[in-house]
Amino acid sequence: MTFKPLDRVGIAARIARDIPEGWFVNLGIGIPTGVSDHVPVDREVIFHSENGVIGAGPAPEPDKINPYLVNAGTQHITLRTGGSFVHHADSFAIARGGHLDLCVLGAFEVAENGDIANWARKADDPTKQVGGAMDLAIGAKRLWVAMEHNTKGSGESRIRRACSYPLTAKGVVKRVYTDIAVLEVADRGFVVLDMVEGLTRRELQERSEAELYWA
Amino acid sequence: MTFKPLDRVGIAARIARDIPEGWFVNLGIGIPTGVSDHVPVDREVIFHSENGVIGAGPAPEPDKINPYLVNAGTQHITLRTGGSFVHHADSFAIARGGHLDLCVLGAFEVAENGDIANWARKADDPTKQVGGAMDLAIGAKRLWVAMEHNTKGSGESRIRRACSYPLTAKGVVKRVYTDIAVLEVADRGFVVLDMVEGLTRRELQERSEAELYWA
Amino acid sequence: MIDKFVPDVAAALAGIEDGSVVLMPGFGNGMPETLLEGLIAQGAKDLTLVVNSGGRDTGPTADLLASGRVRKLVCSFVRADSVAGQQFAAGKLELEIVPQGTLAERIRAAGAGVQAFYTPTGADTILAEGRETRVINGRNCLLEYPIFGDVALVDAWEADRWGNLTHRESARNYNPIMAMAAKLTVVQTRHVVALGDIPPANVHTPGVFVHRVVHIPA
Amino acid sequence: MIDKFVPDVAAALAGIEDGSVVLMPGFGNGMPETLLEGLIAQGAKDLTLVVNSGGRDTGPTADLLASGRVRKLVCSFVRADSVAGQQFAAGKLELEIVPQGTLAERIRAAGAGVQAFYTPTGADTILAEGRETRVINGRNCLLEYPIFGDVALVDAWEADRWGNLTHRESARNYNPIMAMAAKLTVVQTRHVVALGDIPPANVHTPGVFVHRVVHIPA
Repeated sequence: MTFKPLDRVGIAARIARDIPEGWFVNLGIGIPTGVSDHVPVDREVIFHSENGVIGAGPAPEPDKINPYLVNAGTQHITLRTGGSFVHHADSFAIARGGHLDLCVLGAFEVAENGDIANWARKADDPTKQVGGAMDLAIGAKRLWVAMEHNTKGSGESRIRRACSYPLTAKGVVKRVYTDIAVLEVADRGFVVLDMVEGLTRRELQERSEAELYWA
Repeated sequence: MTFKPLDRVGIAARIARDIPEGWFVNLGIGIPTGVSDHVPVDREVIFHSENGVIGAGPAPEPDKINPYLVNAGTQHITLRTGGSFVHHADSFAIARGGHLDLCVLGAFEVAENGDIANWARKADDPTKQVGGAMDLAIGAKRLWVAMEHNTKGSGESRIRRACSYPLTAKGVVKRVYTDIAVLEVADRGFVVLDMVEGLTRRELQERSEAELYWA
Repeated sequence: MIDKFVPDVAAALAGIEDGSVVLMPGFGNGMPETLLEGLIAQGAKDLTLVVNSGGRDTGPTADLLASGRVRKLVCSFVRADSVAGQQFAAGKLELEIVPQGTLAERIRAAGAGVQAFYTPTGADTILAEGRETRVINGRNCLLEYPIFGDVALVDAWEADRWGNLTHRESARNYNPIMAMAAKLTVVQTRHVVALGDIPPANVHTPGVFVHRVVHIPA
Repeated sequence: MIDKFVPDVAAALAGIEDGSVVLMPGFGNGMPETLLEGLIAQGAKDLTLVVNSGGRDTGPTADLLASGRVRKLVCSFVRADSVAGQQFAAGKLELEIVPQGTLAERIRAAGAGVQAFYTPTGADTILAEGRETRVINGRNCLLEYPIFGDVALVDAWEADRWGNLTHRESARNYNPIMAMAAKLTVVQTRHVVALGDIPPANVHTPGVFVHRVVHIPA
């Protein structure tokens, strides 16, 4: 193998490249949270946080923390000039009402029909961490997923013909950014838009349970 | 006849007597609009207007009209200290969500089961003035009606066994204030709480199509 | 740099197509009158107009109706002797009468992604005839669907380049919820302010709901 | 004269009964911690607690859960290793997991008189098993019912004697909608202000939704 997978920061940076100025974007917890760090400050992208923050900015200097201002991961943030605050129902009206140009979520698995599984590993998972993922998944104009292409331990593919974990939503993922490729979810299935340098088509297919197509 | 019916202002004043401090009240167009003029300023009653005004105050001096501030009848008003503004959906959330202690509406007819008809005289009435009446009627904690006991021309009773006009809402009226009496809508029907001086029970029953009971 | 300001009313209304559903706020005030005049000039026809009231004999709603380009009126209130009332009586205008709170809630539902809801308002009335109902907690309820706009014409007091808005007093009325409910939300604002001038906790309509803004000073 | 201020937490929480549904805001901040401590002291049991998250090992939600007086938890998020997660695993706590936006919308529906609504959120997931669904405009939707509170415990930055409130930055979160949705809405406020000090256009939670206010300076 002569290719080098992206690390989590690298995936976030790769996603940031594809977000144009003016988009209104929600970033999920995990890899997606890092995306905003890689959007240049002179490219105005407005970040939404489920807890009612419109225009979330970067973390404050440690001596300038505002305890009343956190993001959906309850991390301290700042507010961009032009940002505003709404209550929780209005905040989810933004998410569910189709007002987000983009939502980026982490996931366990994505299927070739756009299904996403990102909140539980089995139906009776003792962890019940649905949060706002189901709302964001059905509501955003575009749903992109950021995740490693394969599981850490057994190397199983997260790019599936069908999800094996409980679904977050059906048929909603438009694009997947992994550590080795960028895949579009099209009518026929996963279409490869980009791969890391040095990776071959065959190697990418070997790492993917679903069949891949090339653009 | 030795009794004197109340005029429209008199009905409004009679209603105002029964509104305690602290109530949150919506007043419909017509007789009800006048109720607020008869609540003493030292008795804090908060008036709601459907167009998003909480704490509506009296009409301004002619030289102090604010063109951005009207009530549900689009009359210029003032705002009481402590009042606030919300948008139309939040305003009707107040009305429909059970947050009004009282709504006072005008009506064509009220039935002994609490039905109210106040928006059209027949199903194909060319006038389609439903406005917010149906929302207020189903939503307020208490619905009182202010109207003349009998129609002007033929003297027909507006106090009915059943409404003959299209309904605004079913089974919602709690009390009726007319020019000659105050009636409670109880399980058994209309119960007379008050009459104008000089009116006999028999005279009141003669003017009422529905059967009356005495408290 | 995000800048939602457009130079004039024509640019603000460019592309509005025949057959559009137009959401128009206003309740005694807060109506985007300049945009409404612009819509008449713009020429789109076969419109569905969603507005609180059918209006009186004169005024901007009457002018738009008189132009003959409104096919259907959705509102809570029509006077028989108004332009709308006369057009309806003459069979020239389709009319959907909606209780005012249901109208506001259906518009908000469109903006909030609610696909339908049950309300007791209007159940057991002639407005419920032939409609789907359900008894919930002992109350008869009507099933109501969202009202999605192709265009919302919105009035504001202040606007910044992200489209954050404030509205004056009761001129707020339908403006924030109609802004939420349309594919294209066009704003006329009395004042232009710098980004950040509106305090973040006191934005009445966030820019996320706004697409174009035109400055109409008075 | 309307005056919703009460002298202390005990007076604020007087009368809360066993079996109550308690709405509690908070999302990293904006949680009414003093009232929550007061609720533990007050002693009501067999409670249903509606809150965004089941919380962590420590903190006020964990304390209330550890007191054993919560029968059922309605929330969007529970960690397996939290007090809530452990009580659930041990069969000591009933759990209703609700997607966060649906949770907010169900609370708002209770306040707004919406008797039920359809949403695509959660349809086609295990949360939809055995539930009523309907396809609307080609999308599978779940029928959701309002969450009515017997009590809402609310956090505010400023309050006046009518109960008008402001909230700080993202500490607003569930506070305004939970205030709408309960029979008894009790507020702890950092600051007391005179009637009229909060600009009428910038009240975040109008006093109509508020019943009792207690001043907790810090």
